[in-house]
Amino acid sequence: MGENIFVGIATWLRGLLSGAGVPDMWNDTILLVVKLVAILLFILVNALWLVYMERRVCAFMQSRLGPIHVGPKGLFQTAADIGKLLGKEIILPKGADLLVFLLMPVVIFIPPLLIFGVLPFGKNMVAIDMNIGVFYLLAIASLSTIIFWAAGWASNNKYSLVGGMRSVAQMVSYELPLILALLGVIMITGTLNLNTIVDSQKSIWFVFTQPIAFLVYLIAGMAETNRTPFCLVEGESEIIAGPYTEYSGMGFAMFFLAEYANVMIISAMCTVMFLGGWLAPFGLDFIPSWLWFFLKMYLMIFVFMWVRWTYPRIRVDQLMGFGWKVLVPLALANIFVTGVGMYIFRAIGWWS
Amino acid sequence: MTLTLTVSLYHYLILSAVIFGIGLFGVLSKKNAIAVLICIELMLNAININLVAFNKYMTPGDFVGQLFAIFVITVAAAEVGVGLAIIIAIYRNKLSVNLDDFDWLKW
Amino acid sequence: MADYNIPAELMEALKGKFSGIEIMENGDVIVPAADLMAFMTEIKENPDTAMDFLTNLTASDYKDRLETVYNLVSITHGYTLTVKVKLEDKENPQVPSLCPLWDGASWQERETYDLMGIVFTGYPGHPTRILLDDNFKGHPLRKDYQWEGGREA
Amino acid sequence: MKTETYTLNLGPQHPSTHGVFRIILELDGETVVKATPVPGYLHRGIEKLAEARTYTQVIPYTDRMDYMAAMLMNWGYVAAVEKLMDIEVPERAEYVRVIVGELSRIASHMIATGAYGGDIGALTAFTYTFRDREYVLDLLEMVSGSRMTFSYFRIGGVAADLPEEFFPAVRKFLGELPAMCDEYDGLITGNEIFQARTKQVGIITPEMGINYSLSGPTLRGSGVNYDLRKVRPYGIYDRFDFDVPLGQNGDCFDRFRIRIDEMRQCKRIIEQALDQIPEGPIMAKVPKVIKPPVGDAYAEVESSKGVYGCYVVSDGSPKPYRVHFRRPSYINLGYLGKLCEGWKIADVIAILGSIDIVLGEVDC
Amino acid sequence: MVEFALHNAWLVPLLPALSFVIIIFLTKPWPTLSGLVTVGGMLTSCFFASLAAYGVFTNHKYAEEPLVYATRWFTAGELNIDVGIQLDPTSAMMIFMVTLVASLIFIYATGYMKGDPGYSVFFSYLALFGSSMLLLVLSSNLLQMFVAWELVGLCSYLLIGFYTHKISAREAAKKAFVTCRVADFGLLLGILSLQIIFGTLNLTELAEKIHNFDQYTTIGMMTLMAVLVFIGPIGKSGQFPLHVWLPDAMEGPTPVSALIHAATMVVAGVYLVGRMMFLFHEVPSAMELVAITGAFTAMFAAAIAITQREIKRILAYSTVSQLGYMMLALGVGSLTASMFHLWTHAFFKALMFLGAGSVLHALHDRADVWKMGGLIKKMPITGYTFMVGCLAIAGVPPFAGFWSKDEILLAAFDNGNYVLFTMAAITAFMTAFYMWRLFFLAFMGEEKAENHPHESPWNMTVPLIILAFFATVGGLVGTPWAPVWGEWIFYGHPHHVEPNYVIMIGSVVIGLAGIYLAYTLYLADKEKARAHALAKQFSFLHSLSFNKFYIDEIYLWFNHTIVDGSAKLFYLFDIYVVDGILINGLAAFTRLSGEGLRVAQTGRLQNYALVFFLGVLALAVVLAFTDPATAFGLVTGGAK
Amino acid sequence: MFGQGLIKGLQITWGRMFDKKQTVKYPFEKIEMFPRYHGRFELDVDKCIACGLCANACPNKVIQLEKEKVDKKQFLTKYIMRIEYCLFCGLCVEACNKDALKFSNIIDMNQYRRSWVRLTLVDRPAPEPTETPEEETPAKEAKSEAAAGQAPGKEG
Amino acid sequence: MELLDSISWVAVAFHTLAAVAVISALLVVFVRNIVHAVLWLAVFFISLAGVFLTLNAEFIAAIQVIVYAGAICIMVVFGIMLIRRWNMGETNLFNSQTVAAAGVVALVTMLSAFLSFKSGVVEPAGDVPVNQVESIATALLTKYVIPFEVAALLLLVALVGAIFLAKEVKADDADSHS
Repeated sequence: MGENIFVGIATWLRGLLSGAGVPDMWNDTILLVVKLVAILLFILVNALWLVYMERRVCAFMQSRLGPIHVGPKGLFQTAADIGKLLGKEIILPKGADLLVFLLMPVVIFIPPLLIFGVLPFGKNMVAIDMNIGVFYLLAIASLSTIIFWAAGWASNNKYSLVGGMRSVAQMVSYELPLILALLGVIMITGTLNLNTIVDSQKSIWFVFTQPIAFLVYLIAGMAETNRTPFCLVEGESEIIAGPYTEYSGMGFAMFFLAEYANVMIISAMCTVMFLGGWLAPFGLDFIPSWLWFFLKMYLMIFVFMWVRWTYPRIRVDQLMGFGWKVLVPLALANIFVTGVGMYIFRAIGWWS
Repeated sequence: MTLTLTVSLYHYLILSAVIFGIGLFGVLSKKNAIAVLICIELMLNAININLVAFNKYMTPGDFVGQLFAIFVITVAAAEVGVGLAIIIAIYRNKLSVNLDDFDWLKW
Repeated sequence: MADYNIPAELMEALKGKFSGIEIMENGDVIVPAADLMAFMTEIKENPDTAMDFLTNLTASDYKDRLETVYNLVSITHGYTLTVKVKLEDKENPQVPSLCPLWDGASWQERETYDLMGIVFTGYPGHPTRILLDDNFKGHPLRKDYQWEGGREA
Repeated sequence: MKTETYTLNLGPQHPSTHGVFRIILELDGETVVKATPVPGYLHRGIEKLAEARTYTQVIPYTDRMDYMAAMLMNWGYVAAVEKLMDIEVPERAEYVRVIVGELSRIASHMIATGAYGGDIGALTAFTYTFRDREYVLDLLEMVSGSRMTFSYFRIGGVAADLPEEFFPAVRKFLGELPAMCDEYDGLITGNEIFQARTKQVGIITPEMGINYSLSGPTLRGSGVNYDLRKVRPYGIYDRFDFDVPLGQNGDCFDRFRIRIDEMRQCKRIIEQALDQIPEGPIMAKVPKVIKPPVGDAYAEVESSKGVYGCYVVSDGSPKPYRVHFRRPSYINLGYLGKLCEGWKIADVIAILGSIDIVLGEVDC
Repeated sequence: MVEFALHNAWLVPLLPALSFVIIIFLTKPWPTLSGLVTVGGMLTSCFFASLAAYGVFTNHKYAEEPLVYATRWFTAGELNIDVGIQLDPTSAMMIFMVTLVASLIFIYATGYMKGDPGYSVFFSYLALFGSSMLLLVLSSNLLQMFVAWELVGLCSYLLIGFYTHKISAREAAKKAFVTCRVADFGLLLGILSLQIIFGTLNLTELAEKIHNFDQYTTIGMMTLMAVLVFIGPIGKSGQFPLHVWLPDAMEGPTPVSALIHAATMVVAGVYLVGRMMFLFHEVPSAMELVAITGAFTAMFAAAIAITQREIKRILAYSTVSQLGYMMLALGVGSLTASMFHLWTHAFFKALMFLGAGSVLHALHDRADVWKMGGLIKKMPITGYTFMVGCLAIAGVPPFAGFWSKDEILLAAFDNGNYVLFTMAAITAFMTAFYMWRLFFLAFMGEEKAENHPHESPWNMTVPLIILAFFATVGGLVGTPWAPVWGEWIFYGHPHHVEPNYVIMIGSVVIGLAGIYLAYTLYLADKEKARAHALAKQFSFLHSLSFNKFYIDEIYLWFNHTIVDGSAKLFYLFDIYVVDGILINGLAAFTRLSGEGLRVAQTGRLQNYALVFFLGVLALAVVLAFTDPATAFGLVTGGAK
Repeated sequence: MFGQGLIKGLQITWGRMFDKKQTVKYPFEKIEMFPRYHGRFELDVDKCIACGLCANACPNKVIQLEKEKVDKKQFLTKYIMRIEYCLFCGLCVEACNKDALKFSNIIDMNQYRRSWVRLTLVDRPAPEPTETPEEETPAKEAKSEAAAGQAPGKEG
Repeated sequence: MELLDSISWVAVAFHTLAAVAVISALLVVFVRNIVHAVLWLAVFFISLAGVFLTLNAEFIAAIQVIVYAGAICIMVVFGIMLIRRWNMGETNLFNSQTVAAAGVVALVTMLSAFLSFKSGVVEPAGDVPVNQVESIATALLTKYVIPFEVAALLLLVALVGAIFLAKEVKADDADSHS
């Protein structure tokens, strides 16, 4: 019933516009803009909610209650926090590179926004259906590295710079296993299109056929989003807040929200690549596909939080060693096994 | 007046030429070795534009241009890696990356 | 409470070796500043005593003298020993540093210098203030120290 | 890669220096070339303050040194004055002292455990230990009326007898303590990431430990069996049967693990004390105004951080002529600079946490 | 299933390779798991191999035209290189034999290497070794075969030098590697010239083309190529004079020795010559070279083996000798006999090596046979299985060795070359003698008090029993009365040899005579007085044999005197003539002229680039605004 | 070995998620303090004889009391505790012979200004002689206009 | 409206992106802070990826972003961080031959622009196939396998070379060299 709510809205809007005599080209453009704005709103609202969720999950795991005062069950706590942060002074450190310093909190939101454009949220629900979706996704995701670094560098603070350099080293190193882990899935599906990848999981999710890849992806994803046990970039017991040390007020909030946007992206990608995207398991079709997508995405986000509030932080040389000496070979082995498996299965004829 | 905003091969070629020129200017006139390295990247990118543009306008079917662009990108990556390593190695000895200081090519 | 003092015969032997030392009735030893280093080396290196652990190092300010106090422990034998050095010169008190023997003396000597103003000669580098600010004037644990200020009126 | 070193000022306001404490790090990349600890930001001059107070009035100030284990801080001072005056403490008071002292030690070790987890990045462990520490503090509050700064000991005994409801409560807590320790073990000690962070990091050899006058878990982590309660039992510790956990490698992991093991030993001691505690007075016969004879005394107790000693000089007046405290944290900290050299920034935090300092005690 | 195995024979080398990868990347920290992975991989491989062998041997068409699966590997210009597998009875037999023997050795190694710190690494090497050998066997073209050949060489290097803490092991590994590399150079030259002349390296295509080689090249060139190709096997199979590395290779762990000497590395050479029979067959002189080399090596090595004292060294020289036999068989044109001996030899030699390993294991690496004795009482399984091996190698019917050796003798006799035949017969006598000498000294006689032998664990004895079984009945597939073997493995066309009872009985007599001589010298005579007396009497011959005919010393002398001497000569020439006159003189001239040009040189890269681009600009202008022909003239003219 | 500890940790946190929560919703829910709790001070003026033992016992000179002599009895006119300096050690309560000074269970003593925490327990004029004073101002609210105390010379 | 209809989006996109690319390239050369230059370089790379998109070369565009913006910029940044010792504001200066270089460059640019312009309007020879990745992959692994392998080797060599060059020189070695 709710299956086509969003598709319906889009069709209605399109009809409305063409009824008003808008040419097709402009019609497409306006619709695209509407979709992107909707996605931006979606990210922001979700990030707000995720901050609250993180605090509650964390509190529950620590035998606490967490925020309870603002709104029912403390639901509006983050909104209140944002309100407070908006009212705060943005402190400009002495000797900082002001242009870069002020620009980076704004720019940090661009990659997540660009990525959500190609994610299939549900059946027929994707803003831009891109042929090389996975590749595009990875390309954009690699951009945020330099933003983190620039934020750290521009602060003119040694802690920020150390954090920035750490973020660069960490994100570049873990991009490799991330990509290699996805290669297994891409080999099986033979496509880079996210919709097709989801479609090809109709019979079985790739988490079952590619468990190693899933694991590698999960770990690398945690590292890419700078979350515990890989939160060296902002490891507060070592370098205070890493690149964000000097940011105050809304600048800090932007980074904070962007972190959650990144978590969403990694989880959403995980959903698409390994958990069958918007496909309903056990034939539970009466729940709309987009709801399934969000359910799985939140499940993944919960796993991220769960891990974060359980594990300690790894050290920087161990982080590098783990990435290069364990994850990359594991991902390569997975590719090899996948290839051999594909060949054997084809030879036996169990799979074509 | 009618605004004719079109694209054709020569647009790309001119863009490429301009970027190549900017890169070349940087290569010839920057003091900092890393800046020179960056400008070489500009030049390589200009070449990539040419390759991909020719690919589309000349031989869209068989991807020769795109393939070549991929190789250029590979070479660029290798070049930056080695180039930076050399610069760092020199920096260790000379404590400078100012190209004017590097006149050891003179015998 | 059990007694952990060094057996009397060992003390006698020490007394024989260092004529300048003075043994109190409760077992404490008073050593002249000149003999301190040799005495400490002896009781540390001698396997019979083996005073390998410098527990405590402090000083107190008496009317006529400053006095440094060293509390030593032998982890091997379980003995304890208190060594005191009397410094008559209150203006410029100097006592040999024990840093060459125990690295653990380093911070304690710095603290003593900082608060009591006793200079430890032979300390690697000059002992610097550790608890107080580098620009602080005076040594507050001296009895003659006066500080202006305090709780608000 | 040979790069320039640079200086990083860790503290005095830094989340994991456990207070206002500063380390000046000379770094080559992430590797520490030289570390210079700078204490003193919390110096209050307790030794000087004591000279203007009566002997009893000094007790509240000792609370403020190691506020994580204030009972033990009281004990050291009180023991020194008692030694000076040659006071025999009543049996029951001794047992009460042991019980509250060991409870205090448990509380302190819980903080150390949790805070160390927090240093390594496992914040949940921090809240778990704090949650469990609350039980201990409840018990101590029941006895003394305060949650942290108890001022419970008096020269010649303790301030008040144990209340009736204390006994079932402490037994209930001791019954739960092993499960708590197992939970810390499961969450922190057993965690592979934690082990990777702490094993073979910041190794203190037994020789260096003794040479630097380290004490407490910091020294016992290196395998040196130096626990005053066993070596020179003060009070009535010779009546209890307990083990001294020792480490083998002297690394951060051993120092950390010992604390959890010590909590289990504390349980044994308290249980025995509860079984043996006799009826009787809790204060010795002490004059109203305490005027010890002229002389000096040095007494040591084993606090949760190490050997805590107190040196008292009396001139016969009601006020102590000179008081000096040998604070274990301060002396343990003296080795930090050497210990950090060659490790990464993150290891500095791990090493500092494993020494378990309290800045109130360091700066006194 | 058989069909699947036939069409997917590439799985056979792949599975060990896979276990190699798994060990290296995953299971390295868990030794037991690594062992299991390797053994499991090889057993699975053995399963597929036996299925494939079964498939090949039940369908007679594969004997005529091999089953080839190949795909294009790469293309470079004219050069097309395939990669693929070729299954015919020869390779099917080989993969079956290799996987079987290797599985047994791997199982044995799980017991033998227990507790070694490098357990996982050792098994990964073993797996890679097995994989490369199988790849070599299955190769459908020479280049692929060469790659596998080199891989085998690399693995042997790694395995022989496995005990890196032992200097002798490192030296032995280096020796093996260098010696083989010398030989491989010849092989590579041969392969290259084959490619150049015939334009292909596929075995089937090559066979066809070589059959009509007159269209491509001359007989002289063919001879050269055959000799070049033969150099490779000389090195790899330890033929004289490049046999020196093989006895030293005993420094590796015993399973490695067994693997190298029984089933894999050393027979690779024989196998290669067998595979290239079409080449050698066209060149009679090359055939003779092969035969003579083989016969000489056989006798030479046997003569050395007589006097050696170390148990593994005796076995090593015996291997060299037996390989000589195989070469001899090939040289006289009998692929059947050669491969048959290869097959039986694999079993009994693996058996004996593993038995020797078991002995060493029990005696804690005390290797001198004179210091052993009476072991059979304490180690019955090892002892009796070893005896089976000795019976087989001595040529006592009905054990496996008898049939294959008999076939070789017969082939040599039929070929009409009686000198070779005599040499082979003498070798057979010596073989029986030295093997039984070893047996009597080590296993019979009095027990030595200082030894405390004990039977090895089950995972070491079970392979021994299985191998003993094969060493007993393995030869029955090729008896002269039921020549099943000859039906399948042959070159050209299968020929049925009539049983020649004279030779048969003669060889039995020779063998028994050798055994008897050993018995009288070493068992019946408790004091071994006669043996010592004999050694004293022929002390020159004894020391010659004991010191391995001073081959190693000759090599050393050659290196030190000839090579270094000539190098010194060249050095002097270089210093005085080349440097003095040519270089410095020219340099002086150049420097003088350079001084003049130096002014133009700023040393700044950007300056040069600027000038360079000016030149480019000028050229571009010229090229752009003139037509190409005149532009060319302008540019070249400008240069003048 | 590898991974076991990681999974164990996840199990523990997962289990804790559904456990009873340890914190309380503070302003709405409060926990009972123990009888000996060192809370806010209470002074039973009737019992107090203004002897000044408490002020003497205090290590930090927190207590300031003023008294007048009325009818040969000490009459307490002013009793101020400068809580901002108080160590809550309980020595004053212990010193009180008449059981007049006590701790209560009240924990809410926080104020917006440092000086506001000052506790004025008694502030009353001295009665006319021969008259028994009736009025009593226990002054539950802290006041800012307290009398300033005299600082002892060299303490901080 | 009509005016707007005559414009193709591709043209608009191209001209915008080209303008961004040229401006950012100029800034790369002319800003005085080398870190800013690198950041502008990233902008340049991304805008060039956009240009590639207008050429229907999605794959190249993605690679451009991954390799250039994601990796090369980072590498350069690392290089700068490793050797910074001076005032950052004065790190991207011109040398003495700037004027001469400007002359040569102007000539080179004008010449090539002129030659480009001579090519005139060229329509695409056909449609670029939709499924590019597969075709590129096939071509790379069949027809161009040797260049592909050589490129792999080149990367390896570069990797090894870079590590060797930038490796820390041992103290005693460094002394003997300097």
